[in-house]
Amino acid sequence: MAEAIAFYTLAAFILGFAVLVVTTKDTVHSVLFLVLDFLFVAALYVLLNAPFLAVIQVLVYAGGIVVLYLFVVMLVNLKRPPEAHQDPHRLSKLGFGLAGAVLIELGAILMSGYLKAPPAAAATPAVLPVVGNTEQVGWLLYTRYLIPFEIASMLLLVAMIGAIVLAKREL
Amino acid sequence: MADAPEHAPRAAAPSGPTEPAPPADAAIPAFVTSLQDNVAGSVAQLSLYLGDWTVIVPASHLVQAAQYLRDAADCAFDYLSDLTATDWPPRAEARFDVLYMLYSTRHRHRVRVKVKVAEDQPLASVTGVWPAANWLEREVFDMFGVNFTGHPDRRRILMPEDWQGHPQRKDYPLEGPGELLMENPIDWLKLRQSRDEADIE
Amino acid sequence: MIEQFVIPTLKILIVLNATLVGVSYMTLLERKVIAWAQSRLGPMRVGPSGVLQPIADAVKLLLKEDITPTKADRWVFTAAPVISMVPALIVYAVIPFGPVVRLFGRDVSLYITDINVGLLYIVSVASVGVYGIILAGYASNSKFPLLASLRASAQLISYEVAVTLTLVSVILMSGTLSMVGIVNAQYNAHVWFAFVQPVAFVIFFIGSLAETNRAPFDLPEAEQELTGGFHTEYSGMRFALFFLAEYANIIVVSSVATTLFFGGWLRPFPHVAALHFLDLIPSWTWFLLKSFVFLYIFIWVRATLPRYRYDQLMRLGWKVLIPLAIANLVLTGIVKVMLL
Amino acid sequence: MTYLPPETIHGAMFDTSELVINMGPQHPSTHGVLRVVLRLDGEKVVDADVVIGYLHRGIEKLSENRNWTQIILLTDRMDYVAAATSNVGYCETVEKLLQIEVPRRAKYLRTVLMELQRIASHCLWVGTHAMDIGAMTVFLYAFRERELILDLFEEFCGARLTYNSMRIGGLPQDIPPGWDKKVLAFCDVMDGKLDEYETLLTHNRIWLERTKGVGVIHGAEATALGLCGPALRGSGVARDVRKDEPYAAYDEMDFDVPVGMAGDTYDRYLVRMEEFRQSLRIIRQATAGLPEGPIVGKVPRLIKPAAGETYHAIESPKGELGYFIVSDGKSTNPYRFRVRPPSFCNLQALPRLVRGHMVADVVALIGSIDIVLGEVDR
Repeated sequence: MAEAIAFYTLAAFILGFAVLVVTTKDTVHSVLFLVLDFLFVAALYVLLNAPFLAVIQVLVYAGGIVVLYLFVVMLVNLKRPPEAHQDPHRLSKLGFGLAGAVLIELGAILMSGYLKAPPAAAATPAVLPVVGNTEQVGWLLYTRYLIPFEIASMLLLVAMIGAIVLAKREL
Repeated sequence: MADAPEHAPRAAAPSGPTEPAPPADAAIPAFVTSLQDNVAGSVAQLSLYLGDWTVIVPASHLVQAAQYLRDAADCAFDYLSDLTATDWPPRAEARFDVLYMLYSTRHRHRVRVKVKVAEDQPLASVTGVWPAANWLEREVFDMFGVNFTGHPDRRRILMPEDWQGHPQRKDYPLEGPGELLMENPIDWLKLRQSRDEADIE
Repeated sequence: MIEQFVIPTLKILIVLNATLVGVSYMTLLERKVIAWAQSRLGPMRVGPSGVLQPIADAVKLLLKEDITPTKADRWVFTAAPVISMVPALIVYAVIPFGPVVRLFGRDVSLYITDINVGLLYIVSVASVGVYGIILAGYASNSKFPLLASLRASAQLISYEVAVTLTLVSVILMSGTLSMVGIVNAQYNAHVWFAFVQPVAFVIFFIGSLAETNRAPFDLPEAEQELTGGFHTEYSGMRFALFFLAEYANIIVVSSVATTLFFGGWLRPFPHVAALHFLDLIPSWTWFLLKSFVFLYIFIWVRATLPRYRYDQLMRLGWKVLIPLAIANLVLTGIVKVMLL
Repeated sequence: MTYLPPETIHGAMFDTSELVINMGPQHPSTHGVLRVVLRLDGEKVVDADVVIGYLHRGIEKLSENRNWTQIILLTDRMDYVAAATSNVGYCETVEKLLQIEVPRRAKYLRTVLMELQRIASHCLWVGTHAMDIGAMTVFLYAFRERELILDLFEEFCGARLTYNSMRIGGLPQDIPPGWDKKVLAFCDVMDGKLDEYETLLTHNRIWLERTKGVGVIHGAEATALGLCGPALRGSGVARDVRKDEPYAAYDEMDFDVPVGMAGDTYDRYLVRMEEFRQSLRIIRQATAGLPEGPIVGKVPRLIKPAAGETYHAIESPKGELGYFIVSDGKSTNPYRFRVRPPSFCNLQALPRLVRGHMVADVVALIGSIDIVLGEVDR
């Protein structure tokens, strides 16, 4: 019972802040709401008995990535000349299309999850050779999800080099 | 300072500095003779007082003479110690003496170059010869209103940008722009504001 | 009931109050130590030898006018000091001041909680504290604070990388992320980690100087360059919050350094029987003593060294400390695998 | 989609605007009311404009309306951290105009006082310069020693900052008994303290990084820009008025003129640190060889120099301090009184020095050229 109350309160906050992120006019405020959103998501992880994920969520997203966002938002001059946004709705069709696609995709996943019996054995190995949240995450990352993990890290490396090449005017 | 209160002219203001010619037996230094020989007409007068040599150069020859004094091997005046002016109001045809104190870090000798200019007469800037002249000429412009031409950045330096008049002139009152400022600053500000508004209109 | 609610609440209250008092007295300590280093006396007027000075300061700051610049971003401007103060305080939840002791017939642990990701918790909470500085600079709508907050964010993010990498080396040594676990690991290893991880310790120390904006890395608040840094526009209690947050952070990093590298509450040579008489001193005293040494060094460094320039700071961080930390980490990993 | 050359893309994506910040006139490290308008690209200084005049009191104009003795008091207010030096410069110029001889004892004492003043001024410089770069302890150490000098001055003339300690033709009064012993004792103290400063700075890695290669200016350019004093000598130009055009008793003293090589902030620092030692050397010589005799020359009751003009320069702690004075021979005040302020001429080089450096270097460079705004603005 207590858990349910906590979950729904957190969920309400998460959704509320998410709405504020996209509706706030001031970009810096918007980024701040995003940070709050991340913090509440982290709280949700705690509720799920995954403290490691919660901490990483705060460390990486709230403490790392969004700081850089904020940095960029503060530095870039957001007061564009008026001709830059003559038609504020010019991309709205595309936006609605993409949102619809995501919605359908989510629905499909949820439906399939509900329709099929949960593949209990496949989702998590019945017994992991380690105990503890941190250890389990580590174990799974380096065994089952090794290839996606490495691909993700390669992707990040490529992105980093790309960013350096773009930002550095003369190498 | 057009609208400053009329200041009584100093009793018997001197019409110019004494510029005693060097005594006949004084050995004229090499840089003076060299300047005389190489830049024709650059030495209008020569003076020696208390061991300071002063060369009076016509305004038209100033930059040429300055260039020569800096570059010639026997002059090598590479250091402009000071640049200032003196105001002699009775001398209407050439009110200001502009003085250049030169020093040579190589030969360790000094000379003073003097140029006489009238109030609105343009005087070529020597910033091209000695960059050090930049601020010094700005100060002379600020304080005396000497009309330097070819200066890269001719603004007032010590006084505010919108200041009227040139404080170091002899006819500029010591108290500043009138007693109103001292006694009643607010009225003075109002007066100034109304004057500014009149200017805008 | 008592175990679940009363004791933790009591502990939180004690730690919170002790921290706030400690932080305010840290300011006095700093003023006194620097004064002595500079052949002065420091505060002498309020109370005997100035011991009541922090209280006088607090009263003064509370009574001061709280100014918000006209064109400031009002909400963010108000929130920024809070954002920097709160993380500095909640970090104390996982700092172990001592082991489990018997107190009034009960087993009481001398820490608020021991979560198994304690170290990561500290790092992540500290990383949120950066917002306080960035937002303060942004919300002031003034050029010097903005410049300072840009410096600060770049500096804190850069040095966080180096510091976190050294922490990983320690985790490799201890095999746990729990703060209590790390102390116990040092007990079992018969050695403080500072002696097996000297490189990590040095990098950690330099990094913490930078992360707490202390000399010689105090560029975000370099008053000679940026007037007051990110808190130029702040006054009264809001300014005091920044000030307190900075000192709270110094105490946190001192405690963390003690826990990770100097055996936390352990007395020197816990296995040497001849030194058993040292057990008479309570364990938390050892912890405080060790932390105090760090605090002193922080102040000492400030009194001695000039300040780095921005580009030099970045160069030191990215070209020296981070590669060193990575090399140290890899080396630690290799040694660990070889030995096992 | 049309092809855009890479420069255009960069321009569009990373278009950064320059930040204009106003350093001063209220800023902790502009040493007074200096205002520097900086155009910044990130932390890099693109251009700087120096705005002065906030402390302009019209000392030149005032002096043209005061009698010759009253002006000494005004010269105190120019370089107020080395007031005695300004006094001597003025008095010597008037003595030159009056063509009077100053007794040797007065000359020696002037030398001692001026060198003490140089040490006091350099103490203030090393303290504030180090403070600007973040080393706060040096500041208090240097002020501690400056205090000793102020005590010596207080004993000599009763004032601690604006001394009014010279008279035309000599000194207002002889030194109190035992004062010379105290000066020598101070020299011994100062020797050890200098090592203390140097321990904190000279070989400090951070200090070296902050000062080496910052604000490099080579000899020829420095000369052309009119830099003077230690700022010029740091660029390797051995120009010291004390050696080149000796005044007071400097022609009888044995001392060296330290010069730098690189012309950067560090060399200017080293030059001044060595000047401390040379000053101590001069003080020891002058105090030990202090001749007996009168302290004032034959000065007329009414000071009224013959008509004429002259320029006389001395080496103040900041550089060449020159006085150009015109007397009309009739009135009891100078017709024209002009000071060649070394700080003014040194400050002129600041925009040139800071261009291309970081914001943090601006304060280092302001400290490195050692200005006093009282003298810049007059």
